[in-house]
Amino acid sequence: MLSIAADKIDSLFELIGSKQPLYLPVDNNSGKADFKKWEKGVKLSSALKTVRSAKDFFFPKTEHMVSYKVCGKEIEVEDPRKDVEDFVIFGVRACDAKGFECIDNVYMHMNPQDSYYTNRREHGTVITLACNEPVKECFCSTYGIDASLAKASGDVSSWCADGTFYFAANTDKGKKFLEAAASVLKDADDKAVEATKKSISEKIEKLPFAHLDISKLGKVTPEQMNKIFDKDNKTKIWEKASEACLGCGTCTYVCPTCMCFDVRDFATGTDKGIRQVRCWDSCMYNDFTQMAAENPRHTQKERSRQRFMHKLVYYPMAHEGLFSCVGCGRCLESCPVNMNIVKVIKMIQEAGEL
Amino acid sequence: MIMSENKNWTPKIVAFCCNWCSYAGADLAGNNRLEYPGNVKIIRIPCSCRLNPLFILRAFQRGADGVILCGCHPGDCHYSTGNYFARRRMTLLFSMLDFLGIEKGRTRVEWCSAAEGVRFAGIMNDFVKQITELGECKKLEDVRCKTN
Amino acid sequence: MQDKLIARAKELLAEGKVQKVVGWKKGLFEDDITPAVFTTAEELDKDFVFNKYCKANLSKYLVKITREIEVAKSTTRMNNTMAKQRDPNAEDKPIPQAVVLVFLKPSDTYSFTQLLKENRITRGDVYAIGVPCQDTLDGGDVCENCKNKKPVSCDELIGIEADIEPVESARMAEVAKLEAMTADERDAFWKNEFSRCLRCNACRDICPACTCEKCVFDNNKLYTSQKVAETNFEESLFHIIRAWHVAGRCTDCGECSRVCPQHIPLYLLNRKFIKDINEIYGEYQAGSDMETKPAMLTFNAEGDPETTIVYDRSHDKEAE
Amino acid sequence: MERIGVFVCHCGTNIAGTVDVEKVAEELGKVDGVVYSTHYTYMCSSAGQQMIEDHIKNDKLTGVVLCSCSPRMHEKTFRSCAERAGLNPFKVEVANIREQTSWVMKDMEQATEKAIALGKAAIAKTILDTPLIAGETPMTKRALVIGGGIAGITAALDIADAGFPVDIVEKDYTVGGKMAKLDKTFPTLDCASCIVTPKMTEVSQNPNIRILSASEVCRVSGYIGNFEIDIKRHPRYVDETKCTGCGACIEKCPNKKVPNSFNLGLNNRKAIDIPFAQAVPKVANIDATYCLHMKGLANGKDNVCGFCEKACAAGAIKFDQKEEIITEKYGAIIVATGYNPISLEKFDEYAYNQSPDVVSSLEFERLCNASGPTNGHLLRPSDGKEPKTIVFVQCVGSRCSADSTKGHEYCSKICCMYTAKHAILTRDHYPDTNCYVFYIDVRTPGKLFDEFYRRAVEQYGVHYIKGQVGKVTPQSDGTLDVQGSDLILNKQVHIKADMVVLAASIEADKSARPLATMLTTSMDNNDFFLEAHAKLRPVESPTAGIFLAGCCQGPKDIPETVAQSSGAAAKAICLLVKDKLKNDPCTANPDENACNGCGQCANVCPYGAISYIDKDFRGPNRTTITRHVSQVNSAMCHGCGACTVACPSGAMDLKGFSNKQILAEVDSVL
Repeated sequence: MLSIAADKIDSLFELIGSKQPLYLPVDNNSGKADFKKWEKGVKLSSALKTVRSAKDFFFPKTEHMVSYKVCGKEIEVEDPRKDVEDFVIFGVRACDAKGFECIDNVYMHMNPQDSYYTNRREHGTVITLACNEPVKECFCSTYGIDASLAKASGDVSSWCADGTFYFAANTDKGKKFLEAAASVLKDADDKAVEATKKSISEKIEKLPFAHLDISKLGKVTPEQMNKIFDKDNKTKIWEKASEACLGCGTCTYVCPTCMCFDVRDFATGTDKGIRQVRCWDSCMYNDFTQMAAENPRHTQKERSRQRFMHKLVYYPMAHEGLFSCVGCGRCLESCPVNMNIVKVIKMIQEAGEL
Repeated sequence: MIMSENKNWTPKIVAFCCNWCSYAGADLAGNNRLEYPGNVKIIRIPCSCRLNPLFILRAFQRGADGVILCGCHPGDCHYSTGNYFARRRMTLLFSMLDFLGIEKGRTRVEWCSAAEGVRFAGIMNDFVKQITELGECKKLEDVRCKTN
Repeated sequence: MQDKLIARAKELLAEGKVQKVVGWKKGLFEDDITPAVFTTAEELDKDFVFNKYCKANLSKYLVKITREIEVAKSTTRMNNTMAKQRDPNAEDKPIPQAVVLVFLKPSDTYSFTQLLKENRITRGDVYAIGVPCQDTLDGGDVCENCKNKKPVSCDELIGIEADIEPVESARMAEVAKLEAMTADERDAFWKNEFSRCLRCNACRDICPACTCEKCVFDNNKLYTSQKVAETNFEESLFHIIRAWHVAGRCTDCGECSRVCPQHIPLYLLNRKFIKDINEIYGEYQAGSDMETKPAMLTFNAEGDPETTIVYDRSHDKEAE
Repeated sequence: MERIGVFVCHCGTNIAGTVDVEKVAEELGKVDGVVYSTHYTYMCSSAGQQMIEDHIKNDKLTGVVLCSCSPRMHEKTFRSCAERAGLNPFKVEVANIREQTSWVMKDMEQATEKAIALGKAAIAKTILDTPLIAGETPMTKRALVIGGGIAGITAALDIADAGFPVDIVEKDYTVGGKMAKLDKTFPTLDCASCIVTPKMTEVSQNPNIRILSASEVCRVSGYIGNFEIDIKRHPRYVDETKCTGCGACIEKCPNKKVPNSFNLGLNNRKAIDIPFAQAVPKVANIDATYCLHMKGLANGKDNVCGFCEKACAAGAIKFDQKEEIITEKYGAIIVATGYNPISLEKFDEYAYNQSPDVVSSLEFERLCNASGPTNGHLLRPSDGKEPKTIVFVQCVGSRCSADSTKGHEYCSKICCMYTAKHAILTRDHYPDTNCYVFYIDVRTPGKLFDEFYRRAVEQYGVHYIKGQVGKVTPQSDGTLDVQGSDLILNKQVHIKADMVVLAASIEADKSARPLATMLTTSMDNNDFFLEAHAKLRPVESPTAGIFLAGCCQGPKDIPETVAQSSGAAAKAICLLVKDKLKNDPCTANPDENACNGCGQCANVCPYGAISYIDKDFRGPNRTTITRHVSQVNSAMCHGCGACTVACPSGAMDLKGFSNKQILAEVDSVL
């Protein structure tokens, strides 16, 4: 285990940040925090969570995929892909780190592989940071995610305890990072870290949603599935869950596991060709799944059902019980109408069925 | 890299002209062989009230450095009231652009009749001069459209 | 107050005057209140709340709910017509009638009126009760400097007077502060604000003035359709056009900035338009009545200044 | 896939002298969608046009781009050329490389570059051009004239003369309007009645004209060529078809105390009466508020009075007559609602309310008129004596400051002249009566007008005082003290007058604004109807098919009114002679699926071309939704595009200048 005094942390950032891009949570002028590229003078935020999750680094809001240009009868194709330079993200929370796993399953571990995503993933070193002060919206423990980082998370796990940052490498990339930072780090025992882990675990146990009942979720039988899609489904969960929904994309855009995108063409000018770009999309939008004839999801009810069912049922069924929700609580904080996945889980619990 | 240092830079200007007065005024400027720079590109619209703010923003996005709207003089609109609406709309839009920090003077409205060929050429020369002084439009550019 | 509202809602439900109630519903914590539709006394007793966290402006929900009511009517009418075509003696099914009760805070009533003015809500389908805004409502600048204290277009008022003098507020102070900056400072200010924008559309989707059947940014038939912004031009474009489309229609309810997950002060854009309209074309409050035409739908041939007024009156420090 | 042909014109050396036409043709030939590109000396020549036609046919072109002179010059030429070759004329666009390029530039390289850019814009626009077909609407060959004054009469006679049926809707019991009330007309001093009453008779005898007196327009729907109008006919309690106008009923009527509105209340009439001897239609009318029988009926008694009924040999009296609404279709409408003098109630300083001897000019006309209350003897209303001193006050309610709450900013135009007339007539008939005129300016532009005014001053000795009257105070001896300022002598003056005549400002008739709302035509701030174009279309309203005559459009004198009326009639006739109306296809076009029904577009339409309909839309799961959506009447739309910008959802677009087209042009020129 390696350590550095909290008041010296800037020297670590300088050491790393001067060699490669280093991103860390920084306070912005709206009173919240966002990941920002390190430069001299940039201070690590004390906020628990950034507004946007760390998925941006691997799955950015928009991404230039390819360009076309017509020259007479010829079409010129430009591929903007090139190797991303190595970069480091510092201060990722356990929930966000788990979120990468959810996206990896789809973009990296399935065929075909998403080369844009994989490229970034391979070059990014993730340094997680334990959550000393989890808040009431946090419910990562429901999914067995450990915010105290007792379980390895990211390439390097880190803790801040008693005015000192502690680091432990989990992967080769992590080891390389610690080696590179060796000059400012010193060896330390794990006593303070263990105490912090314990204190975090105790705090988490006291959170209101530490152990939401998700026993009915994760998988459903075909009969249950039929029932969910039956028009006369009496439970009305989805009507209730969606009645206030505005159909905005806030929840999906702040979510660490939402990974849907749209591909759009942008004409840069008559002669200058077409730029194909992918950008985040949201299943809450009314043009999501829009097809030539119509959109099979007519109302917000179907769209909400899709979102929550995907997170809590469809995704786990396809990925060995892994939920596509990491309990980060961002949607609890950001939803304009305060409708969120915890409320839905509770509704399902109360209704006794989906 | 810094484009404004480019000696060859000349401003790109889009002029939206209403069909009945200003476009005819431009024609008259031509008839009288009154010169104005070729980087003023005129787009014909039926009336100044046809000008959607989107067209202006689109012009800036695609690399225009200045946008000017020319219509009939107040009271002379072919459709009787079109330019009054245009005037209000553009006042509010320009004020908003100013509020967002876009340099004043990149947008302009001028009333020019079909008889004012001299005036039309004068306006265009003046506007080109003004935009040349302001330099390249940076605040409303879309970097994707600047390449190439 | 909460008990009074519940009691009145139950009464109206029991009398059959209304079939649905749009109100605020208890959340997981004290402050995460969700707009909800109640149909029974039990639901009201169980979940209806009215406290200082009931910030949501419910008027926009009426667009959706009254449309449901109208769909039921239209569908029955259509089915009756079709039945008549098959069998001229077919009996008409009765047209289903329904009324929804809504609770509106004074400021919300302006949005409601504006929606009525624009034919987005069928008036007959709504029973509107004006309720006071909770004094401790901590909505920041938007709330503190709210001008719309006098309820309009309500069928009934509870706990609030019909005639409240409009208060003169310092609501334009923040706008004026920005106006006093240099153009470059303003540019930097907004670029920084917009750079955080996620394009989640929360501002648009909560906005009671944004009720287009199809928003220009979603309509793939138009050239404007756009999702997440790729460049800062696109970030600005969305916010300029959105502010433009609600100019003269925005009641200054401030929902856009309240719901912004990135805390972008979008209300400043709307207030800028309001300020300009008031200063150049005369005081106008959207949604204060059903008749007055907003500034951009009318003109004064002689009285309107030329567009150069923008620059003449600009407080820009870079004196030219 | 579009197949565009590009034709670059040299225009002799006009273009080719400055623009490298060969290069333009070559570069544009490379643009996506272009299948043929060429250049030629004179595209507009018959050889050039033949060339275009041949290529349209042989190369199966779907669009044609001309790089030539201004589209204002030859767009029509090239469009008809395309049409001859079987191509929709609206698939032709012109890039202006002469007026906007070769003629305003000297540098060949730059000019060529600009020509290419403009050509590309035209190509981009053409690709997005949709073939447009001009619609046709049938024409109802009948005109409606609203208002039966001299303006309405003139217009109706002209239209009837052209062979079309005309209805005149007049809210009074007789046509003739204000002119029938006048005594003499300036500057010729011929008798107004002698001119207008033959016209009235002509109207009543013209088989093409129907007079609907005591009637008002109460609903308007439809549009040019196809207006549908509801006309409310107020009861006059006399059957128009039976009444012979003999006057027997009037003789027998016992109630003599009914204010005579024709004489502006200066004297009384009977409860049943004919407005004046030459009234058209010459039919009696009963004033229901004064008629004893009618009052009796209201109290449940049916046996009161009824002398008129007994006296009428024709059996025309109809106490039970009811208001009636008739609906008619018209192809064109002429609005001639005229004017009224401003109400003088507000002008306390002139003591109009305090003394009967302070009269308006129109009242003065009646006092001078042989058929008036005094049979043409100028007598003071208070005591019936001849006035020895008369003060005329000009500009009462005219030319007020902008913030005035009482009057109008505009000049009423006719007051200077009729006041000179009044003064001359007075001095002519009563040479020992002194006439004073307080004026701000004397405005006499018009044929023989200034000569007339000078006659008043020089020949008739009328005292003109430049200045305004501050106060008129009735004195105990029955005279009026007129206190005014003489700006030339720069002193206050007091005149002891027997009568004061106020030149009351002309106002649009009160019925004009509600009528304008029904007709969806525009009005100015003074409630005068707005003309389609102040200079070029002064007799047309911006709303197609509606024409303006007389003072409803602004203050005018009689010859101007008559001239405008004939002009309006000519415009209406131009319409009525057509069997069908061809519409310009470049009109606004709403996408009803995206339409919110919010009404923004209709608010800015100067032509009233936008209306809202409730339309059924099919929704998911077999549902129907009736939505309020906007609909553009292409016969009324002129294609300005104001609505397209007002529409927040982008549902409104303009054919021929669509959003996509303009954006594509912007993209191309940059």
